[in-house]
Amino acid sequence: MNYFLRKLGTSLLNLIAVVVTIFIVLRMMPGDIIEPMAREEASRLGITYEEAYERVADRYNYNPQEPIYQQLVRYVKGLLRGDLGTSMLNPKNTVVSILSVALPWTIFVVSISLIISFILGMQLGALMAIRKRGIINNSITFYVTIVSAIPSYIIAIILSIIFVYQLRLFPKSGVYSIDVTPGFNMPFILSVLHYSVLPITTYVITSTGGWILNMKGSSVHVLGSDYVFAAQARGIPEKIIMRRYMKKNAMIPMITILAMAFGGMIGGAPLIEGQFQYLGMGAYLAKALGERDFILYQGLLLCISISVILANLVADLLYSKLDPRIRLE
Amino acid sequence: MRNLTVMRLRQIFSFVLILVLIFVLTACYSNTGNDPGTSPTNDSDSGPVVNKERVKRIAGGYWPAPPGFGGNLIGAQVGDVGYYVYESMFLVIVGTDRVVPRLAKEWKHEGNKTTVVLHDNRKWSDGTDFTAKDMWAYYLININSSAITRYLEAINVVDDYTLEFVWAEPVISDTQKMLLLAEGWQAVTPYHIFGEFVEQVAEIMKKGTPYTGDPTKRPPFGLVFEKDDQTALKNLYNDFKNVDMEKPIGTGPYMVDKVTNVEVDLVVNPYFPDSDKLEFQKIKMHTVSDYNSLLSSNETDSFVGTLPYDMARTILDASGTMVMYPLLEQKSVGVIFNTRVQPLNDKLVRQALNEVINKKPVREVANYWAVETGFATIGLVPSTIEKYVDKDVLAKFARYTGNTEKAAKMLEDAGWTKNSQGKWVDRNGRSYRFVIAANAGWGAQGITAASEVARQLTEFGFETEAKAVEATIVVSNMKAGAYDMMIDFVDMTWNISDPYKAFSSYYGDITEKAGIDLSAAPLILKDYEGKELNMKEAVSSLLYINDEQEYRDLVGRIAWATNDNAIAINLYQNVMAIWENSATSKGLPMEDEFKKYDRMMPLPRTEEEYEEIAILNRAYAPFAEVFVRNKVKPR
Amino acid sequence: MHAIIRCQGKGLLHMNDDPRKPIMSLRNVDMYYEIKRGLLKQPARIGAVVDVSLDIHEGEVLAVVGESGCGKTTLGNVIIGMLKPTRGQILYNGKDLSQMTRQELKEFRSSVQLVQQDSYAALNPVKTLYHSLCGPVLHKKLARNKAEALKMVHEALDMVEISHEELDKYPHELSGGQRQRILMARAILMRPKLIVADEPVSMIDVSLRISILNLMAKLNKTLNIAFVYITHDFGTARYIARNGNICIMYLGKMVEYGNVQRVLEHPSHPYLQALLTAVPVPDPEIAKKKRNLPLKSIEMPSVAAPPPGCRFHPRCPYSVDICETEEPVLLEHNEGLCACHRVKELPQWSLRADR
Amino acid sequence: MTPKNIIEVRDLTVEFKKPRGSLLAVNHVDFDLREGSVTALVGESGSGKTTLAFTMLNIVNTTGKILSGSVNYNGTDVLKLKGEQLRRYRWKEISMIFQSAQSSLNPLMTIQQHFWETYLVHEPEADEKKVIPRFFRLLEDVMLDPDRVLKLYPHELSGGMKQRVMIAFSMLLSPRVIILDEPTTALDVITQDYIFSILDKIHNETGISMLLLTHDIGVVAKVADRIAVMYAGRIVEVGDIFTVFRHTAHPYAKALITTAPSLLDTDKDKEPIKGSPPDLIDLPPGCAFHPRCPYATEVCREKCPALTMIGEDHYVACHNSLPGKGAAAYE
Amino acid sequence: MTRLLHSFKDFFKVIFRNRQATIGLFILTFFVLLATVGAALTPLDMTVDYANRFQMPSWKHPLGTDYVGRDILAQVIHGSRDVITLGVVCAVMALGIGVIIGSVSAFVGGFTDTLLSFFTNIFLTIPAFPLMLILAVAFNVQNIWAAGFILAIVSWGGVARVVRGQILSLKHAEYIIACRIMGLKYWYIIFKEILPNMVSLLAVQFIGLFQNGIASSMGLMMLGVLTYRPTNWGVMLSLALQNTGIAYNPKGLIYFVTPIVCLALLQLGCIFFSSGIDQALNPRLRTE
Repeated sequence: MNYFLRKLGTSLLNLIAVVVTIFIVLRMMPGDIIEPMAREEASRLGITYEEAYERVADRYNYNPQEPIYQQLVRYVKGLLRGDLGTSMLNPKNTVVSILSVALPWTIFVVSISLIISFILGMQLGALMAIRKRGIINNSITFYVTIVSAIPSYIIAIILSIIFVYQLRLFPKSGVYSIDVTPGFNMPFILSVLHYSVLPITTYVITSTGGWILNMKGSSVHVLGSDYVFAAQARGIPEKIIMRRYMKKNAMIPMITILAMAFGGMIGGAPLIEGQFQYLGMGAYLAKALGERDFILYQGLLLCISISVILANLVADLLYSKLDPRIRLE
Repeated sequence: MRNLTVMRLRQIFSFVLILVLIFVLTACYSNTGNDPGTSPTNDSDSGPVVNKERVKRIAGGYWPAPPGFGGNLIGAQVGDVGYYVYESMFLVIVGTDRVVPRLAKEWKHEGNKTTVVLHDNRKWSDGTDFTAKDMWAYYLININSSAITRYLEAINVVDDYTLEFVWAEPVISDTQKMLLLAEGWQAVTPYHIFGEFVEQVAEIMKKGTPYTGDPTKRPPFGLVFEKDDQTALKNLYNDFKNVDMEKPIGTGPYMVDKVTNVEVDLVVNPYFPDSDKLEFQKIKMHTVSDYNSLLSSNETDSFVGTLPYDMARTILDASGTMVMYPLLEQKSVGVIFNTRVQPLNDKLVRQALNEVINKKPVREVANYWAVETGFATIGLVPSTIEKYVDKDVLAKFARYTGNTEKAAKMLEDAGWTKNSQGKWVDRNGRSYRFVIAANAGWGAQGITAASEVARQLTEFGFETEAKAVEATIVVSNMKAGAYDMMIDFVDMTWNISDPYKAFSSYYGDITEKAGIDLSAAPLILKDYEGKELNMKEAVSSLLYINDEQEYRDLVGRIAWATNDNAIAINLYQNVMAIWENSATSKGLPMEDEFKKYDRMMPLPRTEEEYEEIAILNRAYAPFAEVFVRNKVKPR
Repeated sequence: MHAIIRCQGKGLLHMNDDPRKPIMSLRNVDMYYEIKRGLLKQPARIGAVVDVSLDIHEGEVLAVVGESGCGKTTLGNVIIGMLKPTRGQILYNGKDLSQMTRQELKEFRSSVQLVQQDSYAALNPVKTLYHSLCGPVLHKKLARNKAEALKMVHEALDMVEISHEELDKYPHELSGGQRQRILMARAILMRPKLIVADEPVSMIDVSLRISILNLMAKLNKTLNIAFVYITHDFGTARYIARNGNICIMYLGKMVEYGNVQRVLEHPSHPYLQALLTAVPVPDPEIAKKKRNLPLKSIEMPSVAAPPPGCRFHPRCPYSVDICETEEPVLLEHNEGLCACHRVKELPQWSLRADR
Repeated sequence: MTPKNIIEVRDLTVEFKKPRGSLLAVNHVDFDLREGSVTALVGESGSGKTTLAFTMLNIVNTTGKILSGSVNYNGTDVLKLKGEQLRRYRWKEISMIFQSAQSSLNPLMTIQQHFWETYLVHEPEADEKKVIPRFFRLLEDVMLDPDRVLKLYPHELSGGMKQRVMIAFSMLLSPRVIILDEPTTALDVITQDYIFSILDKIHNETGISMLLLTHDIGVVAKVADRIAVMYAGRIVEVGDIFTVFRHTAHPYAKALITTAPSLLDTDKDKEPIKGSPPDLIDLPPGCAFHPRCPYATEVCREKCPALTMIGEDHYVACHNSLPGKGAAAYE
Repeated sequence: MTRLLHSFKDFFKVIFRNRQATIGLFILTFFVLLATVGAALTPLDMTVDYANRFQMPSWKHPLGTDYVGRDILAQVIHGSRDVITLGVVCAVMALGIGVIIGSVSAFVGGFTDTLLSFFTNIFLTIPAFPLMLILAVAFNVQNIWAAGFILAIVSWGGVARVVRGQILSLKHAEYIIACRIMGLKYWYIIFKEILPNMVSLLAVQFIGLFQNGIASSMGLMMLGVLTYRPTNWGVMLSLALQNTGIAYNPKGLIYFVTPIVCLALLQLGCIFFSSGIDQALNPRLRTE
């Protein structure tokens, strides 16, 4: 309990710091984001620049000419009310409403990929630790090396060229087909799967390598430990040793990496989701950036940072749940 | 250990197999899951009719993902959907500036009054009658954001189908009246839904007091409001925009059926008069993710967008049925000089630099089909100059041909010399380095054009560097004088290509980028007869000239003076491409010449051709006009 | 028998006057560690060394013996000045360490050296021995140039019986015994007056231990360096400190002090008695007959929460009520010092006794 | 009456491949473990005693390879056991207490899970409820509170407790031999003493054979009744504890026994063994000890001495220690 | 000096003993040569030659020409200069910031440590790539230094954490304690005792940062937010995607594939080389 509270406290502090940091970074923007829009509005409506400026700033709950602390107060007040501001490009879209549409898809894709790549990585990593030589080992090593040399976005490009453009097997954009009704029905589920398979594949291909390497290292370490040796001396069958001794112990340090991997994947989303036009957080991040919609960007960035903090918290809790040594502290 | 690994391997293998299976299965799903009717087949058994479902698939059109999709046109919440769902009182075909009536039946200008009679057989797509009140509602609710209100005294609802516009003094010319009435998206606010807001605006308007100040800064309807009332108006406008409607309610030929964040399905609006005559039963719109692949694979029937030449050719070859129509845009790209710095403050130098640039290679890399112009910069959209300027005047315009020898001579005449490194030095022995800024938001086009210009200038003897600058700051930096030159739009209008519009955007925006502030000091230029023109005043006087010859004369003088002043280089007038799929639609323009040009069509040769193609472009004229006129049909 | 010990509030107790002056004196030294336990809770205080007073004389060998967790290593660190005691004074040549000038402190840093238990960890693994030994000499300006430094290092190597060729090797290329000698060499290069040796032989092969101990004895004799020998092994303690004193620690407190021979022959404190009975002796006839002193519990209490009163009482077979409430002080007993309420009443103890 | 040997090691050689070359951890060793005895195998680190012990369970590290020899347990060659047979042999017949009791338990399992798991794999039919009393009894035998200890995780036990748990654990399947690999190195003297008294009690009650690996002569003297001294992968002296201590024949064994500083010491200086332990990858020819031996002769440099009997139940491998000469030769 | 030369020789001896590391070293050397010598020897002509676009490989253009007829090989070679400089600048800066913050944190300790660790943690929490995107826009990158700085800002966190951990553990290493007992000065301890122990860690970190910096910068260029230099591989890739219609246009394949292959090779080189570096810089592993 104490452990949990302490972790929660740290996360909260972290969260506050992240809010402030992101806020400051965005206020460091050179020039004035409102300016081009105000000019456009002024010329379109034939009103004075000052008037247009005030109008636009008012529309976006943002005024860069205010002192920074006042802006921060305004922003934080909005945050506490659950108001992250309004997209600059589409004043009617609140950031929260965009988040509510985009976040579930990203979480869906990332967590499914995380689970698949984690399972694969654990299995293959353990396998590599047991068998030090042989074709399987060599081919896994080859795969890991290649995958770690090619950035994920290039894999996304190649996959999309092959499967989307050349073979035309997968859709070019979107998260589900317009012909299905969202809800718990088979066509919808199939459609969601159909649209998400390529992003998931990309994530799985790129992140499995890291898991394999980590798991292999950890497994080799555990295999060399005394308790595995002792278990052999006790006549425990290999199968049980692998499952209960090696894999479980080797996986525990992986849990901490889990949160980091989650952060990394979500961080890479703008490129991957952008490539497949899978309209999750990443695609919106790329879109917001491309259109210089900084308020939306700020909201999205904050949201994914919060997800990373939460993932860290969850990983910590998971860790304490799995490792009896933590509970005592 | 060995047995164990084999067993483990089998486990992993089956896991991977399941994953691959899911991959393959979902891949197959695409072939069965898609609506078969929407994918046109070239099956010969079905005879000449291939588009049996009579669907038009359109690529493009940004609309926000739900929940942002609201049924309200204002604030662009429905994107391209608006072109099919809403109608306006009039529409203007950009480029020809022809005004076409839509909801209006007849109209009449009498002194300071214009009376418009509307069709009486129109209904909103929810079944409610469309009346003059709906029109009136639009102008009131958009009191601050509609350009016309600045020139109006009042709008009166005469009866259910008649509106009366009262113009403020001095009364603008009839042409300008028409353009203002037709401009933008008018007349589309259902009173039966937003009546509450409108009536409140009307209440507040009663509290306004007449304006007496500077006529160029006249507020809407010439009314001045207390601060509280102003805030109330602002709030009303914002509240109005934030009303969420599930689907838009309009009077147009189609209405929204289904929406996702990348697709919208439109079906025929049953309340539209002659809706039974609409040939396309359904419009499927897809936001553009990768137009390239959509076009190559014939997965769309219509798209508007400029592509590099090779890509266009590849797409046409890959698809086999797509047709590409290039169409001149009402804007041209050029290089704006910063006239505050030496030596660009010297008109002669600017003219010489204009002469240096060979525009062909620039055009080839940046916008292949674009049209080069011989002008420095004229303020008008170049393609319209012959329409507004007399031939004999036009002959007096200076032309620039990319003749570097001539340019060198021009500089030498001004006292410049070339130094040992082949760089130009001025009378004081000073040499110069230039920086051309390109808007990074333009992507490769901007920077390649800038690089090519820079290369030519450097070759000529002015060391020049091209630089991509972040979109949010490039303009303000240029206005602050941070760069020597900037690639941007020069002679252009955002919508209607009327000379007044074109000049007023030039003498405000472009001049400011060049470092000339017209509000600080009047800009006086000499015309071809040596007569001095106060540019700002001359431009605004265009608004009130009813006499055509007088109008043309003034336009010619302004354009000549602008060209002579040469604060920018007009590189080319932009061209955009319009793509149509001949496999699913028939009745497309120049249908009999597809073979001749291998479906990469030439620029429109006549005004008719221009108009035919222009209305295929949603940005030029509401595209729905195509279907209403029943020209393009499903094949 | 040469020590001056100040006992709690009872003034200085003069034990057999020593002609040699003490180079190092500890006066009522406490060393508490604080361990943080979250934001809200008070940090836990662990008394690793509690109220210890000691004198170390020139050329003396003092053995500090105790089980793991008794605070002997902390005491060693306090003596070399690495840890600043929470309370009490440390006097070097009669001067308080905390009030020394820079110059004096610099001298002190040279004069008191440490030889660690883990000889591999005590040498920088990425530096050759040449760099590890010459570097400090040059840096401290003990030699004027490289050649002189090398000469000094060679002398020191001769002293610890290591051949000069080993200088170009890395630590991992030497055996444990050699490394331990190098540590000795590094210590004597600083020309120390006192070396604290923290279990220097416990990680070394049995067959090499004696030679290291002999080396220490040699350094003690020829260079007149005083040694504080920290260990848990009575055998080596007795061997190295054969004429010196021994100090027995239990849970951060000193429980017995006196001449090695006398203390080991006639231990006064029940804890020491129990300890000695448990020590295996390399003679099957004696070892097999030996009986242990029956302790009440074999688990040592936590240092963080030491028992009240006499810290040994929960395990002591002789404990009575007073032991649970009152902390015993070090009192003179049998020519040494012992902290036990019942020291006078305890039965005689003998190593070879078959009780 | 010749006592029965429960384990007979014959001509055993175990090799480890290292980047620098191969290393013979056990070099043609013959060794007997008498039934019901407590035999101490003494040697410094790297002398091969742990490897020798591991071959008795037929678990040699992955890098190790048995080149020759056999380990006979009750007539079966342990080294030839495979798969299920081997698995059942381990712990059921011979159990082992490791040097690092701290780390020889799975940190993620409670003590009860350990006990039950091991029991179950050897007695697949077992019923957990019926076995628990047995766990209780075993833990009570080592003076632990079974109720509490069974529910604990390894990290929640102190070092002494853990070692006692390991002793109870090793007795779980009533094996006939326990190998104790330096069971008390990390422990305090008092705890060490206590643990040996428990082992002593168990030995007295069950008559189990024990093989104690240690480098501490004191411990040997206290616990063992036979002693075998190993040096550089070979056994150099074996015999009854009293005989070996009183009439030490091998110079290395002699040094080991006499130079260990002890409580009993007088204040005499001791002469250390010169030199340092041999490099096992690059062993000196002949007797491995000759470079350090004060009595080495020409023959020691050339020929490796064989283990020969020099008295009743007393064997030594030294050229200069002929029968009858005994240890007196060196004094 | 001879000792230094000696350890230098040792270093390469170990690298060459490791097959992977040798390959890695060769690849890296190749690219460094490409960026220095190659770029100096190959003239870069960015003139548009529209008529000769999409040419197949020939003697004149060994890798053919791009969408406006410029030689691809020359672009790749000159691009490698930018790519490698950017990677090095990023790695040096990130390492600098990380080492300073990490070591100050570890050496000073106390509140400073808490504060700096917290600060580091923030940068580790905010996902790197999106932060990098926004910084790239915010700083309006105009040159390689600014680009490297942006990459460094988001990647120093890991270094700081590792350095802090390493120094904390080294600080309590017994040989450091021995130095303190000998009364050696702080600078001696830091530079002569601690630093040599961190060389291999820093080298591995450096390569990691270099690798990461290159991959991320290319990602940024793909999204069009880093400075436009048409020869940079990332920009080449983005131009290939935008201007050649690679999905259907096999003519642009070489232009598209070349930067990818170069990137993958460079990354492989880094991975391989860093696999041997720990061994080569650690005397214990070296002699085994």
